[in-house]
Amino acid sequence: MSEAPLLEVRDLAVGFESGGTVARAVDGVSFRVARGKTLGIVGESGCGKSVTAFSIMRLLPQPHGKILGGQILFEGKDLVQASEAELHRVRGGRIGMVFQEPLSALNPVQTIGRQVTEALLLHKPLTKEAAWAEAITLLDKVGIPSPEVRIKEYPHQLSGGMRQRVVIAMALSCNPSLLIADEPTTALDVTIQAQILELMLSLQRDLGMAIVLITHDLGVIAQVCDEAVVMYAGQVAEYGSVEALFHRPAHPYTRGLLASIPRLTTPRKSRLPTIEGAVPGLNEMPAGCRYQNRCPYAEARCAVAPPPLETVAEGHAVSCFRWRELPEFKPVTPASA
Amino acid sequence: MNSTRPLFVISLALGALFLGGCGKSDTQASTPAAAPAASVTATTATPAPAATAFPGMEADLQRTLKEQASFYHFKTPADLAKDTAGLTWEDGSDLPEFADPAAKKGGTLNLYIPDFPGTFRTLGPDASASFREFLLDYVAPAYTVPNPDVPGHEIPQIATAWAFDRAHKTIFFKLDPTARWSDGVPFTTDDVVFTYYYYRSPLINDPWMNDFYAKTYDGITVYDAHTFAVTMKDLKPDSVDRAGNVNPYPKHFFKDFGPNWVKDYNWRITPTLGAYTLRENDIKRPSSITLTRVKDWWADNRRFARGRFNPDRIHLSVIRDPDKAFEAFVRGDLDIFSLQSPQLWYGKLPNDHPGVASGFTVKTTFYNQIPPPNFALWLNEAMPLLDNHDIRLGIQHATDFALVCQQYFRGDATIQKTTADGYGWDMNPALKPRPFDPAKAREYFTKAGFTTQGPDGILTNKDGRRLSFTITSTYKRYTDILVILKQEALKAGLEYNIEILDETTGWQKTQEKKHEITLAALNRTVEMYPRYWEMYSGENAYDVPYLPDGSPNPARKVKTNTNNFSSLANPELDKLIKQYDKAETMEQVKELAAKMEQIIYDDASWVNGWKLPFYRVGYRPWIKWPKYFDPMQSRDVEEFWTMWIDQDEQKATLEAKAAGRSLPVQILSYDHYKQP
Amino acid sequence: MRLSPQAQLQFRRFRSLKRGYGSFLILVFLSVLALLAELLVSNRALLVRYQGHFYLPTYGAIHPGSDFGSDYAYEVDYRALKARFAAEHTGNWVLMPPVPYGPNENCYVGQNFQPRPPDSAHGHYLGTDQINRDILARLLYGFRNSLLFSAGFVVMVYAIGIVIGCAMGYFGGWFDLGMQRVVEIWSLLPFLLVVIIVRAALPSGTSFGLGLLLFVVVTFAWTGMTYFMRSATYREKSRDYVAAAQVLGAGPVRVLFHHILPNILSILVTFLPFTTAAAIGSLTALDYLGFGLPPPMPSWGELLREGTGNLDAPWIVASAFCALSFILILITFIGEAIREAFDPKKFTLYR
Amino acid sequence: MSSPAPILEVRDLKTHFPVRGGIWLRSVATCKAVDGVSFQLLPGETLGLVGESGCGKSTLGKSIVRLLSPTAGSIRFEGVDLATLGRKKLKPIRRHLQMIFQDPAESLNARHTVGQILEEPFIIHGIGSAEERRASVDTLLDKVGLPRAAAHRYPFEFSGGQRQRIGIARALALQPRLIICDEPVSALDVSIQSQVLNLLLDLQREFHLSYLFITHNLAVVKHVSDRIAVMYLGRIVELSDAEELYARPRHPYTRALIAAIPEPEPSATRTRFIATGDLPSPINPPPGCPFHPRCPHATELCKREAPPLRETSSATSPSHAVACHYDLLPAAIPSPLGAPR
Repeated sequence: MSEAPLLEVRDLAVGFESGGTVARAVDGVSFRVARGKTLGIVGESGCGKSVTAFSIMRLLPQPHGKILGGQILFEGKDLVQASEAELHRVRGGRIGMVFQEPLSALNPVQTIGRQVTEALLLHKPLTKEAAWAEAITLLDKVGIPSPEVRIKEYPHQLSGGMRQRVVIAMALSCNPSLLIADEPTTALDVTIQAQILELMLSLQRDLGMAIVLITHDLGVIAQVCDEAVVMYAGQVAEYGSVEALFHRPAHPYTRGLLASIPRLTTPRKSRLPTIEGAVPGLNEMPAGCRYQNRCPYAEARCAVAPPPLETVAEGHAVSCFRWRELPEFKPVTPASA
Repeated sequence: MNSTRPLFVISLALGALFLGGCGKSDTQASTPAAAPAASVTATTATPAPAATAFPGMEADLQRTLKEQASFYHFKTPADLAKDTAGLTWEDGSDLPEFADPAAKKGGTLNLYIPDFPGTFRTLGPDASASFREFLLDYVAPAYTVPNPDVPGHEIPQIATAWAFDRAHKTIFFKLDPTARWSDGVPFTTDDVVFTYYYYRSPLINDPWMNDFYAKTYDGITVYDAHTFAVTMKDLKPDSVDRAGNVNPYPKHFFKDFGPNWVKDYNWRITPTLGAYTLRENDIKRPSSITLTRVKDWWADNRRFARGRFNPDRIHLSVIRDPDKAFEAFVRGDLDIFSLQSPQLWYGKLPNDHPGVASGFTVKTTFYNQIPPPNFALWLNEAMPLLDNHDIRLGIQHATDFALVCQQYFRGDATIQKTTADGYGWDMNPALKPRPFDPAKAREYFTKAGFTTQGPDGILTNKDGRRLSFTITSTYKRYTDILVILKQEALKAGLEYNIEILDETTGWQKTQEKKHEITLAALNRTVEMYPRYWEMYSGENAYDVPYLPDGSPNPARKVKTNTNNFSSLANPELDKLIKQYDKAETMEQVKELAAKMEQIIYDDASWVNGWKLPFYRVGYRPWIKWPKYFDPMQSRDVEEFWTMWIDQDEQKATLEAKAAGRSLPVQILSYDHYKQP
Repeated sequence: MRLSPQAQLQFRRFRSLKRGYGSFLILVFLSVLALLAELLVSNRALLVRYQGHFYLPTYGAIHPGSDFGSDYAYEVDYRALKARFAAEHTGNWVLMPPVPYGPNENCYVGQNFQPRPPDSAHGHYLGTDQINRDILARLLYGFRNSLLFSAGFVVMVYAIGIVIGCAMGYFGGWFDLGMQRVVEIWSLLPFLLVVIIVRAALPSGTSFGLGLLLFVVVTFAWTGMTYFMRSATYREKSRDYVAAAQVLGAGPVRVLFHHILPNILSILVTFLPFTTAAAIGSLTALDYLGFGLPPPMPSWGELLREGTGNLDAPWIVASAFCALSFILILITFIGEAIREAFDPKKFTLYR
Repeated sequence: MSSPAPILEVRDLKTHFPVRGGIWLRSVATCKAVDGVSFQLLPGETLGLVGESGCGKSTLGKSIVRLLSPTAGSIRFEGVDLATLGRKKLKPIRRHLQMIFQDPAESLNARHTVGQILEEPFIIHGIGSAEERRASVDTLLDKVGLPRAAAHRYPFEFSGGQRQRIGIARALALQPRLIICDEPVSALDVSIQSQVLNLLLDLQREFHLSYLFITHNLAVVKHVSDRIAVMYLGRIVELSDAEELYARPRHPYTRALIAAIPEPEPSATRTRFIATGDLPSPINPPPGCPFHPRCPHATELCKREAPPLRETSSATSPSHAVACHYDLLPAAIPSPLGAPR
C-alpha cells in the first residue's frame, strides 16, 4: 500500500435535503482503491453504497443531493472541489461507469453504434469513420458476436446481457483507469451474470484498470473482489481483504450477513441464523453505533458514541467497540460432499 | 324602383330596417327563406323540360312563341290605334320630382356589403344577395314604378307613356326609343318579349317566378319596336304597377341561355339600362367591388331620373362583421351607415361622440311612410292552451310591448295598431291594441282555468300545468326585448321561456309550426294595399281546416312551409280573404281590410309588436340630399339614389379634419312625411 | 373512508404550498358566497316586518303584493315596499340584502336601456349592463351557474371516464379496441362546433337549461378522461396487488372499485382543476357565442359578449373579464399546487 | 412413489400467449411461455421451481392459481381440474390455494391498511362477522410475527421484510393447503431474506403446507425444497430430489446454473463452466432441444429432436428425471464445486 492509491475517499458525507432537513445518507465513509484492483462495496439497500458511487462521479440527484464533507481523491485530484469542466473530463474518460439497468442507461432511439461512437468522440480526437471502426473493435472486445451487424441495431433489439456488454463497452471507450459498476449484474440472470463478471475480470486483466463493484450479493464479492467495504446505514462497518472479511469477519453485522445466507452447503430446511429487526430510517438514526438495535452484542456504550474504525490487521478495519470480545467466528466450511 | 320587388312581396324581416350598413345586410338572408313561401304550387307556364337537347335560345324562344301563341301576341302599329281608342295616355308628368335637379355629379361613394356576391346573375340561385340591389333592384329601371311620393300613381322609367284599358285588363306602354343597354345596344320590344320568356322558362330554376308570371299575366301584345301591352289575369287596384314594374333583360346578352344558364351566367356581367354598371377590372375578389356610372346614360335628363345616380363611382367594401363595418364608418372609410338600432344611434354613436361633435359625421333621421315589418308575437293556435281564446287574450294583456318601445327603443318606436300599418290609411280606426294590464291578464287566465299561483309566481291550472310558453326567435339582437317581455309577463303569472335559434333552424321551426310563440316579422314591400292570404288564411294553416259545415275539422293536420305563423283558421276570415283577392277597387280593398283586421284582432293570436316611423343614417357632411331628403316611401338611403357628393366640401372637410378643426355639428331630422 | 397517510401527506403538502392553498381558500370562499347569493345580492328582502309578523322571503315561494298590503298579485317589489313602509311610519320595515337587485331584474323600469356606470349610491357597485341589470348580481349568479355547470360537468365526465376508461383498461380485448376507435373518432369532432350544431338541431320545445346544456357538452367532452383512466387502469391492473386480490377470489367489480380506483384517484384529483377550468371555459365560450344558456340566465360569456359589444361602457367587459381571469388564475394556481403536492418525485428518495 | 395422493398434479400444462400485431391486433406469433409441463406435489412437500427469467416459471405459477388461463393440459388440485374452471367455481377452491408474490411493495395495496388487507380474504369469502374478522387479523399478525398494532398502519410504514410477512399472512388467512411462492425473497435484503425463509419453513411445519417455491436463486431453492424442478424455455429439463440434483446434476443446463452461482466463499474457486450465449426467446424457440445452441455437448440429434423428460434410474435417488438425449456421466463434466484454492 506504499503506492498512492488510484482513488481515495476520505470521510465522505452526503446528504439529501427534503422539507428543510438534511438526511445524511452517507456519513464519514473512507476507503481506497489501488490501481488494477477490485474493491467491492457491499451492503443492503439504503446503506449508501450507490450514493457513494454516484458521489465519486459527482452525479448526485439535483437539487436535493449534496456532498456535505470529505474528499474524493482520484489520481491525486479532489473531485469534491473539481470544476464542472474537470469533472467532464473525468466522467467517461478516466472513470467509466456501468449501471444496474442497462436499458435505462442506453438511449432507446439511437443505434448502439451512434452511442458508442459518441462516447468515443467526446473524449478522443477521432474522425467519425475511425470512431465507428473503434466502436466495432470495442464491441468485439466485450464479447458481442458479429459487432458490425449489432452496431446498427437499437437497444431494444438486444438481450439484457448484450445491453450490459454495450454499456461496458461505452464505459471502456476511453480506457478508464477506474470502472465503477453499480450492481452491474443484479438485473441479469445467473448464467448471464457469470458471463458479465467473467468479462469484467478479463477486461481488468487486459486493461489494468481498477474496479469499484457495488453489489448486495456477498457471493459476487467473494468471487470477484480483492478487497471489500461492508457498509451499514451510511457508514463503513468493516473493510478489508475479501479473504479476511469472509474468514475472519470482525463486525457483528458482517458475521450476521455471512451466517444468514443459505448456501449449497447449508443443511436443507434448517433454520437459518438471522439478523433481527430492520435498518433504521435515515431520519431516525440512533446516536452511537447504528447497528445497535439489531446487534446481539450491543451494550450501553454502543448507544453513546459511534465506534471508531479500528484496525484489526493490516488492511482490515472494523467499526465496533466489542470486536475483540466477540466469540470466535466459525467459517463456513466447504461442503464435505 | 323595385321592379322585381313585388314578386317577393313578403320576406322575413330579419331586421333589415334595423341593422346593417346602408340597411341591406340582412335582406338577402330573408328573401330566399321566404321565397318558397305560401302560395307556391309550382305550376309553370312554359312546358318543354330541358332534358331533351336544347336547340339554343333563339330557336327555343321561337318555338315557345309558337306554342304559347295565346300568351304572346304580335300586332301591327295600326292595331294600336284601334286597341287604345278612347284610352287616356298618362306620363306622370303632372307629379313633382323628388330629386334635386341641381345635384352635382361626380365623386366616389364608399359603402359596404356583408359578403362577396355568390353570383352576378340577378335571377336564379344565390342571386338575391345584398349585392343585387346595386345591380338591379335599386339601379335598373322598369317600364314604370310606383310614385314614392304619391301612392297610387306611377312614374315613367323606360316607358314614356302608358294607358290602362280596364275593360280588357290591359295596360299599354310606349317605350323610350333612346333607351339603350350599357353595352350600347338599343332597347326594343324584342327584349320585352325575351324578358317574359325568360321569367317563364323552367330553366331559370325558380318555380316561384315561373308561377308568378303564369298567374299574374294573361299575355303580352307587341305592336312595334317600342310599343307593347300587358294583359292581366285579374283586375287589381294596382294593375298598372303590376304590369309596369318589371325589369327587362337584354335578349342579345342571353344568346347562350340554356340548361347551363345557372353556371354559364354566374359571373357574366349583364348589360343594364340603369345608371351604374360593373366593369371587369373593378371586381376585387374578395375584398371589394366598384360600380361605375354609365357614360352618357340615356336617361340622364329624363324626368324622375335627373338629379339621381350622382356619384361617378360606388365603392363597395366587403365587411362581414357589422361591428367592424361600424368602426370603418366611424373611421371615415365608409361614407354612409345605417344607424337604425338604438344601440348605434344612442349608444355607440351618441350626439356627443367626438366623430359627431366634430361635425365629421352627420346624423339624420328621416321619417318615411312605408309598411313596417310586422313585428309581433305570433301565438300558434295549433299548440295546446294557445287554442284557448282566453289564454290568448290573457297573453295580449300580459305582454308589455309598450315598455319595449319606451325602454329599448327609447320612445322612438310605437306599437303597431293593426297587422297592416303603413299603407297610407287606417285599416280600422276602431281597433286599439290591448294594453299591458297584469290584473286583466290574470282575469283571462283565471277564466281559462289557471287559478293557482305557484311558489315561483307562475299560474297553474288544476292539472298542474304551468302557464309557461316558449318564445322562439331568430333575432339574437332582440333578445333584450324578449327579456323585458319575460320579466313583465311574470307580473301576470305567465312565464315566457326564451329560445334564440340561428336563422335556418328557427325559420325551419316556425315553418314546421312547431313553435308555441314566435317573435317574427316579414318584410313588406311598398305596395298599395296589404296581403292577407299568406299569413291568415285557413288553407295555409291546415290541410283540411274545416268540415263541410264550416266547423273546425278535428282531424286536421298543420300545414307546414307556409307563413301562417299563428295557424289561424277562421272560415269567415277566409271568405273575406277570397273576396279581397278579387277586389278590383281600393274602396273594396279598404272595406274588406277593416273587417279582416277586426277578425284578426278579436282572434287575438297576434300580439301587436313595434314599428319605427323612420330610418336613421349617419354620413359625411359632404354628402348632400334634396330638400325633403328622400321620397316618402323610401326604405333606405340608397333606394332612390338622390344623394350627391359635394367634392369641394369633401376636400374642405378632410382638410379641416386633418388640421383638427371642428365643423358645425349636424343632427338633422326630416319630418316632412312624419305622421301625427 | 379515512384518508390514507399518503393522501394526508399530499394534503399537507398542498396546504404548505401557500399560493395554491390560498387560491383554494379564496375559491371556496367565493363558492360559498355564490351559493348564498340570495342573501347578498337579491331583489327579495332578507326580512320583512309587517303588522307584527316577521317574514323571510329570501327562499321559497314568492309573496304576492297583496301579502303586504299592495294591490297586485305578483311578487312584491321589496324596494318599493321598503320605501312605502318608511314613509308610512307604522312600525313595518324591510331589510334588504347589501345589493338589493336581482340578476334578471330590469332595475330602471320605464327608463331607457343603457349601460350605467358603477354607482354605489344606488347599490350598483359594478354598474348595470345595457338592459339595466345589475352587473354584480349577474356576475355572482353567473358564477354560481358556472360552478354548478362545472360541478355537473366534472361529476359526469368523471363518472363516464371512470366507468368506460376503467372497463377498457380492465377488460381490454375487443371492448378496449372498439372503444378506443370510438373515443378517437369522437374526440376528433371539433367540440365547440359540434355542440353548436347539436344545440341548433335539438328538437323543438326544449328550453335549453343548464342541465340540457350540460348533457350536450358532456356528450362531446367525455372522451379525454377515459384515456387517462384506461392507461392508469392498465398500469394498475398489471400490478401484483391486483393479482393478489384475484387469487383471493375477488371479482372484477371488487378489484376495480376497491383496489384499482383508490389507486388512480390521484389522477382524478390532479385533473380536477383543469377539468373545472375547461368546463368554465366551454360554458363561457358557448355563452359568448350565444349557444349557451338561454336568456336571461346570468352567465359570464353573455356578459363578456355584451361588454365587448359595448366597449364604450368599459365596466361591463372589465367586470366580466376580471372575474373570469381571476377565477381561472385561482384554478390554475390550485392545479399547479395539486400537481406539485401529488408529484411522485417528492416521495422517492434516492436509494 | 407410494406416498399419499398428490395435492397438486399438473399434467402437460401449456400456457401460450398470442403475440398481436397490426391495427386489428391479429395474432402474429405465439409465445410458448409454458409448453408441456408435468409434475406432482405431495402434501407437506416443497417443490422448488428454478430457472432464469423468461423460462416460464412465473407463468406456470400464475397458471396454477388461474391468474392466467392455460392453453392446454390439466391442473388437478385435490382431484379437481382447475384448468377449465370458471371464476365462480374457482372461488371456493381459492381458499386452499394461495400465492405469495415477489415484491411486497407491489402486492399490497398502498391505499389499504394492513388490517383491511388481511380482512379482505374473509370479506371476499363472506367469512365471520366484523368482530371475528378483526380477531382473525390479530391471529394472523401473531402468526407471522408482527405486532397487532400493525393492523392500523399502512404497508409503506413497514420494512420490506415486514411487508412480505403481511403478504404471507394474507396468503395464510384462508388456511390454504398449497401456497405458490413466486420469488418470495428475491426482492428482500440478505439480512431479511433468512427471516422470511425461516418463517415460511416454520409455517410449513405448523400447518403442513405444500409449497411450490419459484425462484431463480439456486442456493435458496436448495435450502427450502424437497424436490427441485429446473425449467428452461417453458419446459422442465430436470426434476429430482434436491440433494441429488446438486450432487449429480444430469442436465447440462442444470450444471451451468449450479456452476454460475457465486458462492460467498472466496476460497471456493471453481472451474467455471459458463453457458455461452443468451436465452432464446420463447416466441421463437430453437428446434430440437431448446438448450442445444448453448450446450457444449450438443449433437445433430439435439438440433433435430427435443428430448422428453425421462426417468433415469439411479441407486441413490428414488426419482430423477431429465430431459436430455444423453446420460451424461458425472465424470464427464467438471464437478460444480471445485477444490479449495
